[in-house]
Amino acid sequence: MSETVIPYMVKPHPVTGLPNGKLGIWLFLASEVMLFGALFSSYVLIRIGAPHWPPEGGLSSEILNVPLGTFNTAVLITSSITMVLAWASCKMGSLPRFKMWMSATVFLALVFLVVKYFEYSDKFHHDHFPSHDNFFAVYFLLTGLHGLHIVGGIVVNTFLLTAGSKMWQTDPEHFTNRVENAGLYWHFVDLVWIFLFPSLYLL
Amino acid sequence: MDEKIYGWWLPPDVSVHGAKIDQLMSVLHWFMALLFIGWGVFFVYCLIRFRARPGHVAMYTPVKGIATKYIEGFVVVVEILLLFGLSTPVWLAYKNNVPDAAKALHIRLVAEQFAWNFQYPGKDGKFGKSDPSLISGDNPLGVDPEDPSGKDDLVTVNQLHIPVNRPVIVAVSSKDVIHSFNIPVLRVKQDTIPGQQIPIWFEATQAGHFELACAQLCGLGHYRMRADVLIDTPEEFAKWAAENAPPPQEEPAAAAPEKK
Amino acid sequence: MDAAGHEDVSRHMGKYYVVFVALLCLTAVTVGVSYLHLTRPLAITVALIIAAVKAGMVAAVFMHLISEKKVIYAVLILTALFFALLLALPNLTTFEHHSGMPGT
Amino acid sequence: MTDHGHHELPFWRKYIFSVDHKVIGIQYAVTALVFLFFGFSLMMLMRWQLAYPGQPLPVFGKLLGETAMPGGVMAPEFYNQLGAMHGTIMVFLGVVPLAVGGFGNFVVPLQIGAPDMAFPRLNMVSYWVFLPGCILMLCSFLMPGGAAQSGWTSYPPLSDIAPSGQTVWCLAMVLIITSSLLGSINFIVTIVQLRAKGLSFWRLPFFVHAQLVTAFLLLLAFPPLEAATVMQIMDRVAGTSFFLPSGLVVSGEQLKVAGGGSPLLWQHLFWFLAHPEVYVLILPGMGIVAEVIANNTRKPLWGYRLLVYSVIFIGFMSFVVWAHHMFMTGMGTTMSTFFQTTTMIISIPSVVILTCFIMSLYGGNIRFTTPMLFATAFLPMFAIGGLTGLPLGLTAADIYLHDTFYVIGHFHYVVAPGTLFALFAGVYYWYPKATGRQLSDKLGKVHFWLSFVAINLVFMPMFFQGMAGLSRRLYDPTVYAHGRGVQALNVLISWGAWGLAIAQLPFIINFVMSLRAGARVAENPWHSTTLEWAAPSPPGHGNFLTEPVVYREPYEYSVPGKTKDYSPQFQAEG
Repeated sequence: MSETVIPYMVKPHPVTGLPNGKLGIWLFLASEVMLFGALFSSYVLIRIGAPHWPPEGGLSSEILNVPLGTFNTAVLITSSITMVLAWASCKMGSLPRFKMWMSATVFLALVFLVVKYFEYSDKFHHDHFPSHDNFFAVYFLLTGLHGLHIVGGIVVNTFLLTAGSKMWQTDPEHFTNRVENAGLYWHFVDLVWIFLFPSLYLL
Repeated sequence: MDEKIYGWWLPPDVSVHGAKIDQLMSVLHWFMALLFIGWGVFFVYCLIRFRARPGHVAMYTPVKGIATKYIEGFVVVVEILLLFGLSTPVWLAYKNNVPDAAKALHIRLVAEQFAWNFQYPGKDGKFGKSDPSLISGDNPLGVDPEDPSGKDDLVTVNQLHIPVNRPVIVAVSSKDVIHSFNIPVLRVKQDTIPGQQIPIWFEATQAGHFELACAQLCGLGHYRMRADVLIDTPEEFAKWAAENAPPPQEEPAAAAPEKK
Repeated sequence: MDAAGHEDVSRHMGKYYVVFVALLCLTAVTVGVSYLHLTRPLAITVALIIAAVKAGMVAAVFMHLISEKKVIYAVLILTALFFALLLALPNLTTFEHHSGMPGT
Repeated sequence: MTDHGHHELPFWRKYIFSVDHKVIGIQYAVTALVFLFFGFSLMMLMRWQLAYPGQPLPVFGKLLGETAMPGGVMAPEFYNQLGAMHGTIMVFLGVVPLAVGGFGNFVVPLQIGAPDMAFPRLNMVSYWVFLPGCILMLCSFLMPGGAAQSGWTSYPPLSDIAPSGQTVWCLAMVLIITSSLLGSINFIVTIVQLRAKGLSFWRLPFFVHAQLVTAFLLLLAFPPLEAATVMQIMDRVAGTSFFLPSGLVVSGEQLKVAGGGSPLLWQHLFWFLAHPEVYVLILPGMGIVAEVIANNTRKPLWGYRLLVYSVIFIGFMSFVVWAHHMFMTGMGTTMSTFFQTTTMIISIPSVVILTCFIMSLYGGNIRFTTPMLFATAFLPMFAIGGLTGLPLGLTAADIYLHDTFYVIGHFHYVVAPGTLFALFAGVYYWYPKATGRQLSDKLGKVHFWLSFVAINLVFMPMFFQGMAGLSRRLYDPTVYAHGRGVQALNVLISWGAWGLAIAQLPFIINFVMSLRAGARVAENPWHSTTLEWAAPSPPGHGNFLTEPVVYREPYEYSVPGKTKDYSPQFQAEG
């Protein structure tokens, strides 16, 4: 840690009322909104431009496995609530409860990835690679990048669960802020999936 | 090539719609020169008058900016005038009034990496269907041989013949990458986007031999993607069309220049 | 949520569970609606409204945007504006009917 | 770097993986300067081919190998590689890192009285994501088929079917974009959260306002290009066709891709970034010019609030003008009129800013130090750059001028004598603060006058080439009659460009020599008023010896009734 003490790392700024980390994570989420905005804009543009969608006929809900997608949505929503409970446990000063809920969140995230693995391998099995047509290209692009963000979330949450939790002894409030920021990121990833699921699977 | 000595300003304009563009360009550049010289004089004046010298002290209280408000107001007003008075009408007039389809000569252009393929409809006035799968060395546009209306179509490479004083509509497209159909003297520029057919129209007012230069980077041959633009008198155009029409297969093709 | 004390957080616990259940129900609803095979524009609007409601709940309750500071609202409104522009302008430009000849 | 504060930090932690914003700022600045000179030399090679098409390059021709320069004569694809890499390196690896990474990192925390950036480790990470991005970008040259060669704009389908150097370009861009993204978060949080006591929003120096708006542009405009670059990588590697329409036939055979994509989608996403990007290039430059003008006219800036409102308004408008780069792609009349109108609107704040700067000269006591020379020259040069944007912004005139050398003249006047002169002013102005030693004023003036003359020799003739209708990016302009008509100008421009390279020698010598031989300076050599001059030169770890407190506006010069002609923000009384 550098010797210089940066003000408002933990205590909120008197005027803005925010610790640095929270403003930082919200700015990061703003840039993520623009990233997924570009992806959705491209999806809309390619879809309107296509003579018919999906290009090879049929319905998106026939090509993509809607029940599995619905299950995945439920998994992510559940991981959102466990994330909030993990943060609440920190607020209420109980590290063990935090560890329980956070492991649940990480577990659910892994379940989500495993389900994605099955979906992807099923498509590869049917020779539906991204190059097959633009429907699959957009599907793999959007869910792929979203999946990468899930992996990023898992890495951060696992860190907070393991090495990061040592900070609980020295500076619990700083640790709680970190959990809150990780939570904000995680809810955002869930929020993106809430839009991804209907637009890809159902429409 | 009509070797023209290119002076400091625009090359001569041989199109109907070009005059308006040149007028906009000169008004714009006079406005820019006026602003730049006005600014420049005041700028140099300030540098000289307020340079540091013994006994000279800077003014703390800012000088009232009445003059600047008027100048900026003037700039805003002129820009609005330029925008809605000159540029938008010229653009809308050019883009919206499509020449009368019957009177105009239709040409289909398919640009490719490093050549321009022009297709003329021939006497029947109809283009033969074309399909990318049929494209080959001697059939650059992939015109369907069985299609009757394609029989008399005339395909030229890197040579654009257009009649003078007659509107021409060119549907520009591309086979591979983005090129740009650009004839400076006709004040015409249109990116050729693969997968799209974009119409561009113009009317030449003067016969001559000019050139077409690709204006969008399209690979290592971009610099030599040149075509000759020959603006012919109606007789020359008819003679050229007759001479180069494809050999008639069954019915003898009368060599009369096509009249709509 | 600033450094609220222990009791303040527990008061909100109930709300989290309510939102959790609501999200699951809305997911079921949106899937259910998709089986009705509505006409395309109607299906899109319904699905987007449901998704927006769900997203709103996640943002407001889980991400505590209900009681957030002004600076965050400013950043988010700015981002929402440019998000809308990014969605609208490319599509408006690409699909505006070209003046002139058909078949373009 | 004298280091009284650093206890026993090992060398690699203090200089290589440092978390001190000043060390990181210098790392960015030096990397950027090296890349600016490298990008410049790529252009000098191109100028040979443009001035003497097809003739072998005397000395360097042999060194670059047979594929690039067969028999010393430049191959067309190598010319395209040089063009694409010149643009990419100068913008993404040169000006942005120098303006935002170098000056932003070094000066902003000092100017707001902060001990360091809000997230020091994130700051270090963003440099160490940026550097591999640069090295990866250079590796693009080593790929079979050469470097990226579809222009710095990389329009598909050309970029989708280009050799493998383009994929490396995309990967390098992803790294550079991620670095800028992380950096912008750091800047915004630092400026919002870590301002010194008494430093309200309206007491911030204009340089900090410019950097704040620039950080928001980077934060919100870069991600769409990151998405587009990922899509291009998938197009090139995974065989998708986001940007490839159906029925493409490339060199005779049908392209075996699914098709259905739209080449214009890339242009929309690219220019959605690239227009805010060009404001990212100019705004820090405007910030530096404001600082230097205020300091050297010894009077407050004229219309400080007007300047801040204008810079914020530019920030907003820069997100809705991008399609003026696409007027010729067959846009409909409604949208082209919309973008033409927004482009005219965005020219107003630039006029306001320029007017405020010129009015700041009025009533001053102007000292023509080297930074002031560069800042003063910025004004007319940026005026030419801005004014020549008008014909390009109006669709009717753009029909003729689009993609000609007029465009090259326009944006180079804004970037070269505009931004680069402002950045040179910044280097001369803050070099004493960064190193504790003064750059030689004599060498500085030589550098200025040589560069000023040479730079106008290079870019002014381009307007006339553009008027003649000469298209840009042509390997050999003499293929065309209008090219032959203005070929003499090409020779003039090339000699101007090589002269401009020689004009940089005094700067390089001055920069390196003054590290040891420059005159030592105290905290405030320029008698300036902003906070960075309260810290020692060079500032140690933690920047300020005592916590700075701000008492007044940023540019309180020549306050009547005061003994000194400057009243620094950090001093209680005059």
